[in-house]
Amino acid sequence: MFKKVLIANRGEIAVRIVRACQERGIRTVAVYSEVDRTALHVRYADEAYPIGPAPASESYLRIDRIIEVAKAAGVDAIHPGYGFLAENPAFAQACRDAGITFIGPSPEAIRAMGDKVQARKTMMAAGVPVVPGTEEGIDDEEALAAAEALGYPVLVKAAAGGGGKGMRTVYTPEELPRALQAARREARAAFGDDRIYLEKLIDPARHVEIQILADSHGNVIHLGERECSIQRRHQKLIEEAPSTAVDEDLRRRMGEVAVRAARAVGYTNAGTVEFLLDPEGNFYFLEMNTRLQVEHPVTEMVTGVDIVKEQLAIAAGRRLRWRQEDIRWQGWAIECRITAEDPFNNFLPNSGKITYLQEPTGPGVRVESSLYEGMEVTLHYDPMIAKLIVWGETRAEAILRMRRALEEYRIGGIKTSIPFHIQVMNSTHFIAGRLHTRFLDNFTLNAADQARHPHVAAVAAALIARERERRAAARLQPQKSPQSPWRWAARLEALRR
Amino acid sequence: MFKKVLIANRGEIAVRIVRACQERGIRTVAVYSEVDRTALHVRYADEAYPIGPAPASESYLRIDRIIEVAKAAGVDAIHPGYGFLAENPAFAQACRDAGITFIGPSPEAIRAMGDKVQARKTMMAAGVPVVPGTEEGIDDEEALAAAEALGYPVLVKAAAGGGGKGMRTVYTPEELPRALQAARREARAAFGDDRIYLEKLIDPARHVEIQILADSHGNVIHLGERECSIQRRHQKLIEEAPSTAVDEDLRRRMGEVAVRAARAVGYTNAGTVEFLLDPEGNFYFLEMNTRLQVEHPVTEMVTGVDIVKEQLAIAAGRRLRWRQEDIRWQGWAIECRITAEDPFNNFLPNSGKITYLQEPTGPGVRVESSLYEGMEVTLHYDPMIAKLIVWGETRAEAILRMRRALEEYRIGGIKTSIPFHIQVMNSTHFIAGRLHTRFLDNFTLNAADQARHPHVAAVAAALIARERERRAAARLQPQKSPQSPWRWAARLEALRR
Amino acid sequence: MKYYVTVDGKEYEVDIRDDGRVFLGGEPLDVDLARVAQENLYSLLLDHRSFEIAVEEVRGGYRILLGGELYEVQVTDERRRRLMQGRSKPAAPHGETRVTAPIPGLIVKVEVTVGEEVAANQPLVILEAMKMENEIRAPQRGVVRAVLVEPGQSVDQGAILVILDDTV
Amino acid sequence: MKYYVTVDGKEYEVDIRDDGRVFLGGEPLDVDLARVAQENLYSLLLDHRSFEIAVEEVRGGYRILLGGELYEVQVTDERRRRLMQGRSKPAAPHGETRVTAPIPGLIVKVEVTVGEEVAANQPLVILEAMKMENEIRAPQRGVVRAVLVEPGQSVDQGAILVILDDTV
Repeated sequence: MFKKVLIANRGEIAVRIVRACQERGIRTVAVYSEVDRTALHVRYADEAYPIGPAPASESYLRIDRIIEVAKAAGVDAIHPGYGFLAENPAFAQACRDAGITFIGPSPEAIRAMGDKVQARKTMMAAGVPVVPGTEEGIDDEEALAAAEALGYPVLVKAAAGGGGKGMRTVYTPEELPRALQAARREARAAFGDDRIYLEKLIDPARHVEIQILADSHGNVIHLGERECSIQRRHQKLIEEAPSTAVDEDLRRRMGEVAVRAARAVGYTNAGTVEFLLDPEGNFYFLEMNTRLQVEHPVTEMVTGVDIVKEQLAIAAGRRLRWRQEDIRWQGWAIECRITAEDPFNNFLPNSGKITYLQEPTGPGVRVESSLYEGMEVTLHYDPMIAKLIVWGETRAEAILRMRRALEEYRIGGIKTSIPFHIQVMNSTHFIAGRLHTRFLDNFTLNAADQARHPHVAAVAAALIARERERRAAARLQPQKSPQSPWRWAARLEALRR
Repeated sequence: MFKKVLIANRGEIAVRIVRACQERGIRTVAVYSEVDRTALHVRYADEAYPIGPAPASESYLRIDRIIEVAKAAGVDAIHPGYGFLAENPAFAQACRDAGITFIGPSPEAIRAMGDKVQARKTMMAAGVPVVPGTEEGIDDEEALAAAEALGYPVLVKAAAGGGGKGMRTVYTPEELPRALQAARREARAAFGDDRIYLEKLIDPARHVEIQILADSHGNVIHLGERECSIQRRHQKLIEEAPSTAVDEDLRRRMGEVAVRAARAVGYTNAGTVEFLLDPEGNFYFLEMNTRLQVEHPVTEMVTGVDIVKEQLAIAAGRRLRWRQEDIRWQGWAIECRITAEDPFNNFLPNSGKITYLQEPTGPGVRVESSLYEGMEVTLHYDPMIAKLIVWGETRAEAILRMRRALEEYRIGGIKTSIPFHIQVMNSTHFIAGRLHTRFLDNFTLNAADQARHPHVAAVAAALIARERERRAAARLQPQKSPQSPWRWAARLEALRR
Repeated sequence: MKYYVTVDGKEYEVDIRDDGRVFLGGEPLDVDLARVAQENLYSLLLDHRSFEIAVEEVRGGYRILLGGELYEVQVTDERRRRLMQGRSKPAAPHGETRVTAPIPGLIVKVEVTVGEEVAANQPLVILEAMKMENEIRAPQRGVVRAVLVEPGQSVDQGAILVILDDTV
Repeated sequence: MKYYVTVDGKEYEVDIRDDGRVFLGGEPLDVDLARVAQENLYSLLLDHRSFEIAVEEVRGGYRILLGGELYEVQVTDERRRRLMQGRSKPAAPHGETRVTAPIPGLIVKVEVTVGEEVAANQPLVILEAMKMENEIRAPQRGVVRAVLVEPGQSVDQGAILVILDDTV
């Protein structure tokens, strides 16, 4: 096993990987940008090295600096986390060239799945069902014709895309030119590659993905599905495992196809095969994420498998410890992504200082977070600041537990997506498990629902104003009793009852 | 199901019960002593009522006040937690008289198991093996003779006892008079009853207990064993499930005996039958705890059963949802009790303000705590301030995870038992699972081992002293750059490498 | 002392008497406010209902976090209100709508020109932030009076992007 | 400036130069200390090894929480040390051992009387705290010079219980 691992990432996932390494007795090396000097991943790692200024392009995306630190610190392996360099074949290659193990698939496998159109072709050849669509790099005229042939609605997607960037849904021919333009612009900015392609929009559809583990000895298994249909602008917000739409038979069939997809590109390590699932139970390959996913904990909670530790074992050349038939699923897990976004203002990201923090805990609750009191949330990085995951014996228990944990999660100083999640957990459609990728289109956040206690806020504000006036006065003229008189009134009241 | 439940307790267990109620949609009522006004259980509950001054005898033990609050708040049921009134039959009776459900067994069952000597007799009649011993209430002369007959070493125990109070181990006839005296004094102070009895000391022995669930329809099942051998002065410090000494056959046999013990007193709700287990696999009934145990979470983690929620369901008259054969055990769980005691100074309890708090989380980690930053830890109540529980696929993974979580647990302002737990997790005997109730007699805490980083502390102290001098100077004479020069030296150093 | 508290546009009268009694809109309340350790955290028992309150002082009031919900609250008291009475509100610039950047970001595209008539909800500017494009739309119909940004320009939160004349 | 730091009885010399370089016992170190949000929490990178440090100021130094371990640390610097040199330590009361209460509690029993000779580890007083009895034992052999408590009496932490004469 490795002696020392560098984590080329930040935030909750860097903390997650540090923990997994510590639990296997592996020393950890953190890297950090200037604004992350006191971040949790720096404080929890055994060693830490600066790699540049705040913008990711000058720090977390700098392959040269990270490799330099890896060499200086003498690490055996690098874990890329998700995002940043995780799906960059050049980074995997640079690790290989430096004689350092990249904890993930080979550069070839990343490349084969990274080009979405190429991946579609490989999958079709391997007998994996794909969504009908076009070649990559088509021009506007070709796109118009292709959309007509596929039938509206269609999806415009970036060939180099991922994470919803450069993606647009188009319902009529009139909207298409504008969408193409925007998609190209975003794709160029995000990936330096503005090639796009079209796909038929499967609608209604669920986003269901299969977690894969593949060792370097030819063994590939799957850990079942995750349901990730609750999305906003193609960004997942809530995930669960298992899916209310998947029974044992469908799980087996989707799992087999996912294993076939992984084998088709000689995949090793952990990966995820994403599918669209239509109401008839047909499923179509979307793409393969050649890395750890944000939502991996829900699979861990229902299978008992620690995916990050398995990544380490696989990268170190170990054989998988399970055959497919050893994998069992127990209970239900749900994850809510807590973001620094204002759900009542169009999910606008916001920044600021965490002035107060109390994170939920207790039975069945897992928090993956890098928050701390006094932390500055900046706009330099992804607005996801924490993940809240719960396990329940049944889906109903998991939902109730998630509600409880969300209410307990107190983050002061910035607006977060917590009120949004509370309302989803209370919505009848969610509770009934009737999910599809446009779930949020039909879901209206209710600001009035949200404000359940305005009169309490009013009373509290008046009392606090009064208390602060008194304290200010007391500083000038010290009083004998620090106890406010209305506290005593309350006591008397209680005794009288 | 109940609409509203009062929790007649404080600390982590009150928070635990509040959470379970919230997850079942039950409103919660907290009670608090004067020093607990801002405690977590008060802040997390839906309602809260004061019941008196800090000493438990004037608040948490005041049956009259608690029943009064229960009536005023209109609750259906009362959960007693553990300790305080949990095993007081008068309290269970008072609830019954007030028409409020007591979430626990009947006063009769509590009474039957509460008198330890009476319980021994009942168990013997039911065919449950017990440790050889004497009648209760013997005088010193009888005790001397009985000890001779049983053979030294013997245990002096309080008839009304529990939690190690009034208990003494005696190895020679010379020690006996002093031990009898001390045990009587403690028993009188703690229970108002100074009757004692003797038992043969089974040594070496493990403390292994079986968790029971019994509904009001005659169904009784067990959830397997907990190993609780790591004790100091008969106080459990570390518990785990399963036990390294129990195989499937022994679990079945101990479980059957425990179920028989519960049936013998018409037991309902959750309870625990404690046994001593000798190296040959013989086991002896010790006592039955007619309440929720501190260490219940380890059983929850390996069975997936939420014991507190089952207590609510059983008390509401529901049938058990499982038969014995439905209960499955998965993985391994360990609990460390975090106490406000100084392990390097004879575990002396200490009080103070929590100046800094960061609790561990992440995969497989559960914290049951009522700590918050700024909290005053007083000497009024039990020194246990939190419980840290981990789950692992194997015992080895659980130990490694516990080490990681203990290192992550940062409590500033008071001395805690965390360094003790870290050393136990690193001890070869613990890792090998070679446990017995005198484990700690042969375990020496190593203060030198503990201080792994004195030079780091030295450098940190000098830098902090310097930083504070500078800040003090800067307040008088504002400077341009807030950055300390040695920070930059470090940067340059890093770039040069 | 009477306090006038505005929450989400609704005003509440909270009367805190010197003898410690508290009235909300004239109704007596049983209240117990206790500060929890830090400066900005309180536990409130209101008729024995328990609320945890994290508070931030902001201009003219507080931002209150309560049961996972965030309230913007303005507080004034009877003294200050009397002082304010008689004064008139400052006149808002009539007929002018300033469209501002809701987050800091990079202007990717300007979709309108001065003098152009725009409908409500029509895209005015595309602002890139957090690697996503955000369309900044017209809050109401009007005529573009001024465009204050150009593509490639970085803007701070609150920067004025476009001014609309909505009287035309 | 040179700092002299005592940790668990061992002294370390930490030299912090004005140019920012730091030496421990003459050896150069690569250090980066950063304050984390609150007053009393720091992140220290020492030759790139990462340590989180929670600190409390106490008389003459700090109490430092580091990797789950608590260190009592005294700090002085060369200036102060020069000032102190030449002064002699205050003489400790010779031959007298004061046995104090390690925690607040209730005296249950006094096991010795004045003039009695006691062996090291012999129980002197039984102190009840947290509902448990604690035997307070003689730290060394000696003769009981004074007993300052009696059964039933409550004592604070640090209260003197018994004074031993260990010269006899």
